[in-house]
Amino acid sequence: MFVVTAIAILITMALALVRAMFGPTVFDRVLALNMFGTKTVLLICVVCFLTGRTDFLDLALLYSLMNFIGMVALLRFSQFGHFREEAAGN
Amino acid sequence: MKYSPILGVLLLAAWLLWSGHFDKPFVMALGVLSCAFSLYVALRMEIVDEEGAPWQLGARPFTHYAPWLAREIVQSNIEVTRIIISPAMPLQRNMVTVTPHAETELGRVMLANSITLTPGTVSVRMEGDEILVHALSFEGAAEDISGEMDRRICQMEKQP
Amino acid sequence: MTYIVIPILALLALTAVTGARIRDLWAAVMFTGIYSFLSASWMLILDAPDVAFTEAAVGAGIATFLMLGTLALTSRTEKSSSGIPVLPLFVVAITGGALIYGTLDMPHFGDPKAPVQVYPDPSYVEKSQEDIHGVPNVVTAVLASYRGYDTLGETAVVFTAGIAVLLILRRPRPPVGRSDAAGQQAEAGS
Amino acid sequence: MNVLEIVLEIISWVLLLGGSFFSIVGGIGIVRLPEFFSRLHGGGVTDTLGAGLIMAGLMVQAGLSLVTVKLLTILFFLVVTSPSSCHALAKAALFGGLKPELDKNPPSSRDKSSS
Repeated sequence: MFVVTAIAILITMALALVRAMFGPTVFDRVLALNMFGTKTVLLICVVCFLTGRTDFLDLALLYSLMNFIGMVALLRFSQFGHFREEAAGN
Repeated sequence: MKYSPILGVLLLAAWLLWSGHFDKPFVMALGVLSCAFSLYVALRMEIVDEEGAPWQLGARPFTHYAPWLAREIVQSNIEVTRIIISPAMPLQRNMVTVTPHAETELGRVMLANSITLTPGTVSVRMEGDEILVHALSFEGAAEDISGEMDRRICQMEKQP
Repeated sequence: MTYIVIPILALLALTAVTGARIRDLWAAVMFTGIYSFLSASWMLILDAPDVAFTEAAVGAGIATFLMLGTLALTSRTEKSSSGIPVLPLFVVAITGGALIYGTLDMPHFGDPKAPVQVYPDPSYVEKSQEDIHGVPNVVTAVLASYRGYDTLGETAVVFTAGIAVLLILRRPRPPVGRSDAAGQQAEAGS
Repeated sequence: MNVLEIVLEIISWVLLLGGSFFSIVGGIGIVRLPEFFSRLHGGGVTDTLGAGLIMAGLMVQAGLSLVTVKLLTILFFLVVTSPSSCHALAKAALFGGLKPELDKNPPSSRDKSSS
């Protein structure tokens, strides 16, 4: 049953990849990347249970946090052209 | 300053949970040290206040609000799923403005995040007293305008 | 397990080819991020959580931002090259051939006499708990204590590289007040 | 295997399959929906119910243990961070000059569409 779930997640990843390929705008691609990150977290959790090594769940937490930080930094960059919003604001 | 001990305890609990070492004094000392360092960095960044560690809300977000939100999420998920799967895709995209009545910034952010969390509605812009919401269908938009979510967050805020 | 491994590898190949062929550099950066996520999952399935950790932090995290920072200094689309690049193709072919020739000497996959199966001495696993008090992770014990000087050198190299990258990517802070215009001028000028 | 275990197994099956279903639906949505702002909603389906149901199924498998607490923490982080990044994405797109396509203006007069 874990295999079924893992394959479903992989199918979702493939669909996100399709969007990343055809996405007409930058934001479509970022959306696909964001979805990819979330799916990776889920995939790691499922694989942990599949192989019975639940210690690896720590990795999933790291990924979820990294995905979030990365996304915010990415969007700040796309919005302002660089990471230094403060320099432009003051 | 009363929020920093709470944050410290939470950090320590998280460290213990994720390391899984409860009996090695050397490793645990290192853990306490790293928690203290994180707390110091957080204090220097001046993010430890009623927003960073919202203690004043207590456990009410989890006991009173989250179950209701979860039910709402399931309902709107099924709605969006119906839209996506149906071959014709009956989209009724629209933009609505929602006015939150919550007093604190935290309450308004919670409202905006809850709106985004229920599929079918995404809060696009938040300025002053207004949240601009993009909705996939009129039903979803109507739910936000009706203000049930807003009412619940206000209620949660006001309780002592 | 096979049903998971094959799709992941297929997605990896697809991502790599698309990322290499796409002309929009922004999209290429997105694809490198996706590639890192996929390869991290793949390494986890190969039972290498430490490598997966590093891949997630370096590949998906830092590398993406460094590339985006570089994009801020250059243009957004790749310059189209004219003609077939003969010399690079030659160099790549030679290097690839040499690498393949090098693999001929390697032991067969799963060979019990291969160094991988023989050398990581069981005593590391057995004695690290007694030798180094309190460090519960064998990998940490090997890296930070048995091979402490080696790791120190590696860290110094990586640190130096990081400082160099930051020095190159740093932009002079624009004068206060007209920062936006100055930033655009800097971009137009570069 | 007693009755309780079988019931738990069935519950976890149903949760995992439901999560897989919603995850794929979100993937289909992200491909099928016509423009960027609608696609955000497709991503929302996978992030909320897809992730939530799969995690719930895993929690039922793990039973009452440290693993369940870890799964809960991961789910909590996902639920807290996903709307923030979704909102940041929508806001960046709006500021980036992407105009949302609207089908028709809603009947109520207090609404303000930006098109």
